[in-house]
Amino acid sequence: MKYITTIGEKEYEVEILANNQVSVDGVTYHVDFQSVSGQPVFTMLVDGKSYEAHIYREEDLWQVLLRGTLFTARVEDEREKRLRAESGSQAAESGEHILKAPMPGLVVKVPVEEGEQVEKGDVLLILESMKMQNELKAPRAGIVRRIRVSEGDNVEQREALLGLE
Amino acid sequence: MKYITTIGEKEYEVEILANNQVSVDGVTYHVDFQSVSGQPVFTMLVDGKSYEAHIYREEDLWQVLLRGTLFTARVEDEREKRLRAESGSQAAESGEHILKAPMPGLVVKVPVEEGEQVEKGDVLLILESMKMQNELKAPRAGIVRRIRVSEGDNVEQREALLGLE
Amino acid sequence: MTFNKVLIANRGEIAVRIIRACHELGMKAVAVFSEADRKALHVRHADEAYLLGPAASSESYLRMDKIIEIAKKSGAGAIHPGYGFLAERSEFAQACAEEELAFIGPEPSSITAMGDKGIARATVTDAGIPVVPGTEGEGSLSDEELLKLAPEIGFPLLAKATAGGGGKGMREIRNIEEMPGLLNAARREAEAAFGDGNVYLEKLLKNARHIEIQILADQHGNVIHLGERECSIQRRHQKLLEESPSPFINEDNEFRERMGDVAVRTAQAVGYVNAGTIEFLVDKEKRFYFLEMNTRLQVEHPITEAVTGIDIVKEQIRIARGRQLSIRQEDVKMNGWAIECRVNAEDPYNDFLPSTGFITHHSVPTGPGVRVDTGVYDGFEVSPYYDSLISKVIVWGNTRGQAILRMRRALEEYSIVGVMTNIPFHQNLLDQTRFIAGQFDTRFVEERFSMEKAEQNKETHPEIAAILSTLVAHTEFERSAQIIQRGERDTSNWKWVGRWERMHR
Amino acid sequence: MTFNKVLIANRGEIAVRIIRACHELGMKAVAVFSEADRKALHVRHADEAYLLGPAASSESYLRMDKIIEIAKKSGAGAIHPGYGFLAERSEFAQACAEEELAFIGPEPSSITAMGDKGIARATVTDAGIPVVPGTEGEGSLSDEELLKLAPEIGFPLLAKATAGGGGKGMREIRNIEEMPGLLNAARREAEAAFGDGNVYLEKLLKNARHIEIQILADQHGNVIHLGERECSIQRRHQKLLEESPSPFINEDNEFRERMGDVAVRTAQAVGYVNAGTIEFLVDKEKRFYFLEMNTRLQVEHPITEAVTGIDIVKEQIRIARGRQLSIRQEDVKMNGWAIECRVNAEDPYNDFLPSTGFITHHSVPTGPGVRVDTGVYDGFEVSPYYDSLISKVIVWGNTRGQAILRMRRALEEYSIVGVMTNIPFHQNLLDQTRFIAGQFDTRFVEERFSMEKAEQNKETHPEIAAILSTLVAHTEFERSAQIIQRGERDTSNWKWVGRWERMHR
Repeated sequence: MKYITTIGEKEYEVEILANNQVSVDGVTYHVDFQSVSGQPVFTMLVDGKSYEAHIYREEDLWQVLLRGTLFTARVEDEREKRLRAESGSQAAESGEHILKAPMPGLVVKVPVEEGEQVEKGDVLLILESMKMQNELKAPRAGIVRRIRVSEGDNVEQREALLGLE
Repeated sequence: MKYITTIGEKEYEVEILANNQVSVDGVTYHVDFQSVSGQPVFTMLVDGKSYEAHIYREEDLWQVLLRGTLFTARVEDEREKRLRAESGSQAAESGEHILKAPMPGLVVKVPVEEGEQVEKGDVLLILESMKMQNELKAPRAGIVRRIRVSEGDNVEQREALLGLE
Repeated sequence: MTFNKVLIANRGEIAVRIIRACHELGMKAVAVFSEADRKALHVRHADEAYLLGPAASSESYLRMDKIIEIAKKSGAGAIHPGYGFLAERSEFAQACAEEELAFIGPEPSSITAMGDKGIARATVTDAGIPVVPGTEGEGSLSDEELLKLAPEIGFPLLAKATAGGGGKGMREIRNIEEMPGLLNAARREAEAAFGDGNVYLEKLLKNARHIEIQILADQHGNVIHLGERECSIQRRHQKLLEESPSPFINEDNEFRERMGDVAVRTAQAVGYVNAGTIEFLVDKEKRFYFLEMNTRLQVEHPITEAVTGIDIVKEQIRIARGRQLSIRQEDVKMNGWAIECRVNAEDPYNDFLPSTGFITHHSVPTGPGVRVDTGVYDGFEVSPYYDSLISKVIVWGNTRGQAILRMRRALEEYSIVGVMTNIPFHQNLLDQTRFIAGQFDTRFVEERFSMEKAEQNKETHPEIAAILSTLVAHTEFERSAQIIQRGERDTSNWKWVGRWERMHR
Repeated sequence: MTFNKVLIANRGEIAVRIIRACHELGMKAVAVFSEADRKALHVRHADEAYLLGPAASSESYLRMDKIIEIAKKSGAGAIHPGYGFLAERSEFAQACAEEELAFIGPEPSSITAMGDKGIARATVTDAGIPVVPGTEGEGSLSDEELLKLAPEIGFPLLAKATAGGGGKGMREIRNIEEMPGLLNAARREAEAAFGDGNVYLEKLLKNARHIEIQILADQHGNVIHLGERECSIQRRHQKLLEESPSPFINEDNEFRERMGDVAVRTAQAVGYVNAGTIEFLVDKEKRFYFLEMNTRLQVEHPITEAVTGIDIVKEQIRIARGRQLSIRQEDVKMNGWAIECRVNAEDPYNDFLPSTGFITHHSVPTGPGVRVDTGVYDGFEVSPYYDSLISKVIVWGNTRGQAILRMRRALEEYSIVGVMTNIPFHQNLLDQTRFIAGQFDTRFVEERFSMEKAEQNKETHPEIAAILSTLVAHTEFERSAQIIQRGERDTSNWKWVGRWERMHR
């Protein structure tokens, strides 16, 4: 089975072969890959080197925490990649980014208004949780659309807060 | 629901009442009983006192490890208890005790023979496991019957080894 | 006072820490808990435990009346407040005294004297102790008055909440123009956090370190100090990593003694009893200025325990029982080096936003020289109601270098699944040349550190991550294909459950 | 020799311990493992890991050839043997030397000299060191010869395997009549355990203590000792609990130095290099006799680390690299008190029979002064192939009393589910008056202790156990009733899986 796995800007062609072998960009490795007691903790021996990682799914991406570094990986087969590439080129321009609550909390402030132009890094909302005031910032420039919460609202984790167009 | 719970020689009449109340031999306690993250670890508050215990089932008995002491409890409703009392009085006399392997291992010696009279505490079998020679002793006096293993046999955990009549 | 049962008016790791001290002294420990904490470790480890109320602190851990009532009912003779919550509320200490419960902490008057930052600064100034130049001890000043005083002190300045702590109601002011707006913001935040909108001004020292001195004082007039802790590694005025000794002081015992003497005098100036900490700002020229006094046990107390061998919590209890200190100043020896990393449920890759959820897996580092203080375990929920501290990893080594190496291996062993943690932040920090060289001030993390920059020069293994993610994705894909196939054929629920179990074993 | 990568020829807690030392020295660690140990902690923590073979030790951890081959292949420059397995096989040390791999232990000649108990006794006697009277150094004696010598030494006697260790091939002989039979049994056991049926006789000392001295020796002729460990708490010659210092020696520094000097001389008599331990029997009159020397790291080394602050494994590696010892004798200070409890997978309520199975839950005690060394974790299988040691709990306290109290609270916190452990044994032992008073000898556990007796005088809570067991039984009963009901109605597998998950969350 052949996959294209993207980490950051770099694409890796990963092929899963028989007999515990995996090839990455044409180089073949002997891999002993095991889940540790059913947890998202994995141990892998690659040609004798021992690695341990925590691997979680986050929507259609994989988060790999390996030796203190977090990698975000997209794993696709060739068909999936082609499909995404075709649809993605349009979506990137017109897509609305939905800001979601990363944790449950209390909305203490919404310093932006609908229709307002914001820059990357501008504070869109302040959420109080775990005795902290947490600033949720714009991941990119855009125009604020559909603010769905007001100051004083309690929100759930992953609740949609506002859109950025 | 009313139960008769036997620990050692002592019987407790335990009744589970409404509103987190339990009565033991007529005395009522307020009980907050919780399993900790799905493990056989339990936390219980009894009138404010905090207890933590590991509780396992072993055949028809419950093993309760509480503050460093192991209790073996039999929990029955009245019907069960009556039935057991009736059948038990005969069984106790004629019953054959089956010695089972407490762990997997290698039979290194069977120092008894079929038909031999043994006393409580006599060594019936030596089982090697975890780099130790473990002596399995007679839990009571009796006559050895049906030795099912020989020296050099590998046995599984709980495998029947011999009978004691 | 004599007592053999202690109520701990707190939760989390510090409640567990105090229960341990009680048990090691052969005393009973009474826990209190909110509805969210029924299965928390402090409830499970205590001898007795009583419900306070709903999850919100105001309805549980801040309910003085209920806590005192439970203490009386359970026969506890003393209350340990831990840190946070009621620890620095003089009215709570007062209420304990009135109910003849030993408060394991200072007298209410000491808490009051140090609680108002303005009064505290005036008090220690009177005792001849240097403070950072500012509007100390002038009571509640209006914006107008502050604007007038500001140029006299000189910019940059810090506006700080009079009732404050923990970075709340604090603003940096660079010039007179931005001052009115920032004062306004600071007052609003202070009002929200402490119910008191008063602020004062303090000169912002450049390249300063935050170094604090642990003191112990008994009821018989003995006051000693246990050396310093270096706490300059902060982010938004929240400490993240502490060490003892300070690499800035290190072998300069004469300087250590000078700071220690001043700390002891500060405690004496307010008739202090029990454990406390005097925080100083120290500039490059080794001038030091009183910042504030924390009239309670601190999060970072274990590093002092590691280098001195003194159990601070046990000493606190001894002191509250009226005993003499078990050590004299000349017996206090700092041996080796200790570092503490605060492990918080927050995402260092996403602006340190807090992370909540169930901890499905918690495997702590162990072995030589490693201590972990925590209140969580497998299956525990990190809720949004309380602070984000999951645990503290404390290591001891013969030298600072050995302690750093040991901390690295401990963090590498530490495995927490279910919430994001700042462990990668600590790992990156411990790799920084300037950190290793001990060259940092309180602005280091905010001004000179970023996760991205730190990971640029690190040997990482993206191709291994690619293999891992692909294998997990592949396994998931194969499994779901299989489940669909099986689901079509299989009708028995029981078989299903069995399979599910095997899969997740 | 210079090396930066170490192969650890062992498994379990000691392999993990050694990996930690390597990492804290900035060195790479190479693990080897049997098929049963693929997911063991030492494999997971190592930088590299290679399969040796099937589970049985003879096909894996005892395969010298494979281990050396892996060392060469992986570029490891040194091998640490841990304890057990190949640690005291001089031919392994020799093979390492021939392949130019540093053996982190003594020279082959020292292992040989101390490995044959008869030769060892002769060697130290020549150096003027007292040994327990017996047939020392007379080579292989026949039954006839032993029967003739026995009355000269005097009964009671111990027959011990010449190649022995760990209580195997050992028999107590009370009189000449039972001697032939017991000799026979001892020879048979020795033959089975060590492939050598030779035994020797030793006088059985009454009321003796087992006290041992840790030594360190570098390649430059420096030999120091790190004080003693008290190891009299044994069962069938297996140590269960150790402490340092010994309550029998305690403040008698002059006696400690005398034993230490003899230990150093013993090491010097065989040109010893690296870490080793000299075991003594000590009688009531403080006469002490050489028992044997363990030419390796010992299970109980952490208690010495706790009181001296010296990392013995790091020192071992330093020594093997040709460095000088980092401490001099006069710098060794014993500070406070340390106790170790060995936590074994065995059932103290059933004649200490070993217990195997999956550890479904493993929550270790933490907090001040507590160290846990272990190789297990949630989901790990305790297999019948290897020894039953799950972990070691080591505590440090200012005094012996504080250490005992701390150990009690640590054991109370310790939670292991899935296999039976001897934790209740330790808890009962720590409550014994004679133990607390420090009045015990090597026969204490077998002759003066029983779980039943210990629990007679203990405050237990049978009525609480009754409530708990009834509630669990009741819940099970209700649940199974519910499952049957639901099973009738419910046809969707997916809902089932969801429910099962929720139930087991």
